[in-house]
Amino acid sequence: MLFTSYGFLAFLAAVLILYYTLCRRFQWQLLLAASYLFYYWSGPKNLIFIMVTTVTTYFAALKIGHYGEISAAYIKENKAKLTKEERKAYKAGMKKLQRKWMLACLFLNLGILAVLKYTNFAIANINFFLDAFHVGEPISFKNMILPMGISFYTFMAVGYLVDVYRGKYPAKRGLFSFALFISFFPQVVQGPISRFDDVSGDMWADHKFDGKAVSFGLQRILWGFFKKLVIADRILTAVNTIIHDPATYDGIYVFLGMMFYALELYADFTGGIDITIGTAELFGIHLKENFHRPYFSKNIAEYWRRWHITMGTWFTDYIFYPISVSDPMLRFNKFARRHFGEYIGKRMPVYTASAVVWFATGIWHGAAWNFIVWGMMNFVVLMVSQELEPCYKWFHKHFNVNGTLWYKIFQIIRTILLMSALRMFDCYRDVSLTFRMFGNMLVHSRIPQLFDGRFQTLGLAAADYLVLFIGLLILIVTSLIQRSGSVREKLAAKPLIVRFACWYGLFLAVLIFGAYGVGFDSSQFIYNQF
Amino acid sequence: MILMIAALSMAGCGSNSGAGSTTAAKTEAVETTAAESRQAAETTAEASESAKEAELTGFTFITGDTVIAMNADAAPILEELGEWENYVETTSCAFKGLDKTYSYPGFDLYTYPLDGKDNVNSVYFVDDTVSTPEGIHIGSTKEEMEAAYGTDYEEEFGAYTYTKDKSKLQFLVTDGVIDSVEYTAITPAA
Amino acid sequence: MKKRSISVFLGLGLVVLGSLWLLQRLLMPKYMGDIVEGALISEYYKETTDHDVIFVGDCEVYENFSPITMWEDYGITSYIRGSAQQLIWQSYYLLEETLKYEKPEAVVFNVLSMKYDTPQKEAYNRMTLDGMKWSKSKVDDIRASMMEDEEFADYVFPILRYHSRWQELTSDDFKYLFTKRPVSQSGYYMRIDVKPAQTFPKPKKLANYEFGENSWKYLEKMRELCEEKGIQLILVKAPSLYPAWYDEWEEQIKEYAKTYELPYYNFLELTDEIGIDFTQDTYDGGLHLNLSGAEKMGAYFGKILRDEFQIPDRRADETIASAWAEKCAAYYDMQKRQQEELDTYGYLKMFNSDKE
Amino acid sequence: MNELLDMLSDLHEDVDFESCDTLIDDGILDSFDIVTLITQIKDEFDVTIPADEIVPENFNSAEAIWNLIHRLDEE
Repeated sequence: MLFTSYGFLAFLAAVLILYYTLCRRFQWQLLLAASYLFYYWSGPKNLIFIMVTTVTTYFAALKIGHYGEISAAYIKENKAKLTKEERKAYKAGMKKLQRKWMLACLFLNLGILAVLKYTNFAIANINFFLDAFHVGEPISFKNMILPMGISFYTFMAVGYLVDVYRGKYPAKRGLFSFALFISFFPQVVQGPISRFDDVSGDMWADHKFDGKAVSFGLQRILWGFFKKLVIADRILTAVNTIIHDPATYDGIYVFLGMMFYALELYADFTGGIDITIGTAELFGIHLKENFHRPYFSKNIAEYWRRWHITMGTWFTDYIFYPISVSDPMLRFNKFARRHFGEYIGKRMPVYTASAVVWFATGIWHGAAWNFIVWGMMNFVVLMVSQELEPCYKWFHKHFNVNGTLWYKIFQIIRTILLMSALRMFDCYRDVSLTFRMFGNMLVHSRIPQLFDGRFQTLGLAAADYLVLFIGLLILIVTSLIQRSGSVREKLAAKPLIVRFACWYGLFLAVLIFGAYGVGFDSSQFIYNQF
Repeated sequence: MILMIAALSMAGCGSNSGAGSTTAAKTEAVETTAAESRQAAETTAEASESAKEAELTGFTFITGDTVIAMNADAAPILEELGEWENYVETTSCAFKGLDKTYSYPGFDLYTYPLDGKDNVNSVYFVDDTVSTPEGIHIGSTKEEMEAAYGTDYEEEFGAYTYTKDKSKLQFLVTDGVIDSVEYTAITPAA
Repeated sequence: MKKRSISVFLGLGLVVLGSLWLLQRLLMPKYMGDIVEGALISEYYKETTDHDVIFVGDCEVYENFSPITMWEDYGITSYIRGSAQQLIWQSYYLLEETLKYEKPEAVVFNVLSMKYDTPQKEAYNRMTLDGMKWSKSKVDDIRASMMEDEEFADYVFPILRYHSRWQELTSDDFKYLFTKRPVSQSGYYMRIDVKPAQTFPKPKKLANYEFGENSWKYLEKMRELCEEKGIQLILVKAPSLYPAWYDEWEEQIKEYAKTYELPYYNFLELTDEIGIDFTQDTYDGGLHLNLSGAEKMGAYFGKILRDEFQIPDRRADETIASAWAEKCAAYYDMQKRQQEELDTYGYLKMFNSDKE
Repeated sequence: MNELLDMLSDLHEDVDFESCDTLIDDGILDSFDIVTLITQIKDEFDVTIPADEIVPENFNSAEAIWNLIHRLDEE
């Protein structure tokens, strides 16, 4: 069920009322029931997968935690008797046991994800080679069901499991309460990829109705709807027109599509997350922020610390660090430095690790080459800017621009352009086509092309552009206000009439300018003449 | 367009599911399988060839050297076909713009209005003097039909309907013999 | 303090509701321009006097029968609850609703809509349903009429459906914000222009000529409803040359009428008797009659209603007579306006404002 | 301690590592720096810092890092 459907709003209202009235005593149980109902609507079959992940992770974690306790206790008792070496040895032994369980569980759950998500991708590639060498019959695609949010909840489960293994926190007791962590309905659709220790404080606690929290939640949701319905879904028409007909829309239209998509993606994704976080707030549960005004980043590295944060940190904590500080990597590092010299050698482990991370990031976004290439391109850009660091330093030294407003703005625009350009892989969904269009954009873009009539065929009316423009302004202004803290807090301090004007205005904007419902469907052309 | 529909059907309830589709760079709402992304690439390719090409991916009726594709702009086709035997305008209640029917020897050509243009809505055989490019005409047998178009049809009350891209081709069969042949467009309005 | 804050919130609540209500009115289509059919349904509620005959059905009723003529010739009071592509269940529920307001002697149903077994077009649904006042009938009607992509909420709060019309708002939307101008004469949609009938293409063969289950179900319901209320149900097929009325359909209706002893008139077969001249009496080439055609129909059918079904002559009744006097005035006024437009432009500007 | 401070200032000479105790929180040290640091610590002190020790608390200040090294060395 979509967040932007009447169904969801009704569902949410019902759950919310029960939460603070009838089910006051069983709040988290209610949320669990609601989450499973919500998940059931996405397809009854899907339930099996999320249940398997939940159960296996739960018990594996318990087992691992159990061994941890045993070993800790044993060490404590025999602290006196044992020498340092013996203690080390014993610990290592226990760790091995724990690792066995962890790996088994990881293998199973990541296995499920891989099979469901990547089988067809693998087949497609195998077929490609079969075809290339004219051997054998192409394998037919399997129609895999892809359970809603599987990449998200699997990652959450993995994070939890590894943390328990690392002894970051004890394993959760109570299968059902753990099931809620994995399936919590606001975040199961599109993240954020919550960490157990971030939400465990709120999730099972008893929440009494808090007017402020609830109204803040509603405000956040409304803001999300504004971004999604008024901006994202409106500009979507133009984006699709452009990217689905590259032949017609070349030159400057490629650039236009690129920028439109940057706006659409931002509004859609952050809007969705706003709805998610706001919904959770309604229940007194605080999820981690997933964005930190990403389009104000001054370089790619910073951008990736501020965009889809929970995913970035997940990859850093559970892939980048483990790889880059693993023994083989450290040995490889020594080796590299001996053979390629300090300079390269020092970088080898870091770069290898991040290459892996970006490959994973790419394929996580979608089982297709365009996403993989997209990931690797991100890696390249990051490496290059890392290597150019000295040049920047030199530049900043000799031209005293660093920190000046205009230079900041320049950096911000540069970053936005760079990221938008990379995202063309996501737009055109085809590597070679993307490169073609990118080249085309660089070579053939001419301003006059905007006035050659094609612009009118993008599917948006002048009024739409006006709405988009104003919407964009509102986005920018709020982001700027945000720099110095929560906008909602600031507004809450204002007199009632101001607050009312703002929120009711926003509500009306969504209601009227939102791109939803039959009325918006352009195929309903019969209404154009009334 | 095609992708949007795909996305809509993918994401289920609600009317804005299309939004999900382009935002793969972030969400599960769209997990493109290789199959999809390839098909996507193809459709884009097709579209890029030329609009006409795209139309021709459906069933087309050919008379003389005039090619009639469903949903195609009627103007040039009428130009080529030249003088008609009969012309009729029909309005549906409370709807501006006219459905038009042009009768030619052997078949009627129906058009529907969209954005100020008339597009081909259907071609209906009125006698056995005309036949489809695949050689099926009124009087052909069901076997001949299946030989020409295969058995991938929907059958209801002796109406055999083949669907290809944005076009349908329907044969009415009574006791093994075809007594009606009709091309129809799957219109954006419907 | 407490009191004050409460009153403040009440105030704001009123502001919200008021503004939403106003916005909704503003954004809903008014159907006051070239396409007035959407305004037909709601006009019924302005009626001051009861009717002895109620028509239900699509354009084949509201463009083919002139109630005014039936009044002038026979003193028959009738009203046409017709709407664009009115489907049979919509006819049924409209009738059900109408019977809450009055109890006519006879109900006339035009059988063409038997051919539609499923909802056809969202736009037509809206034209029939938006005009209805809220009642159980309307709820059931909506339920029966919705297409897959429609939401019930869109009917409860039409603003959800029409919100994007802010781009298309015209002066009409403000002009008719609160009160609409009448567009029909007792539900009759008047056209005085003439376009001779065309020769229509050979009707397409159908795979299945059987009317659908749903259609039959609602015809049954309609018949039963009339029976229990002691109302005479009359089936008719208006003399429209297109869309085609197949013999196979004719047979099924005849059969049904025979089984339940319902009167059924197929005016397509009576056109000579009625005196309809398809070079003169149609305004769109034979799909619908124009005024002169509709008056001939009125005269002919009125006679049947009087002679066969003893529909009384109400001209003696003061209140009714005065009410109908107004109706007649409006009727002739409309005729005059159309005549003027016809003389000045050569076509009816009021229905073709965009035509040069 | 001094070797450590040298390592750090190799990464960012413009930071005063003696006093600063928000190296992670303020994003002064990014993941690259941390990994470079860990590899160097491995060489210099022969102490392996496992991934699960990479948490802000352990890297926010030179002192924190120093303590970490010692703790791991103890075990």
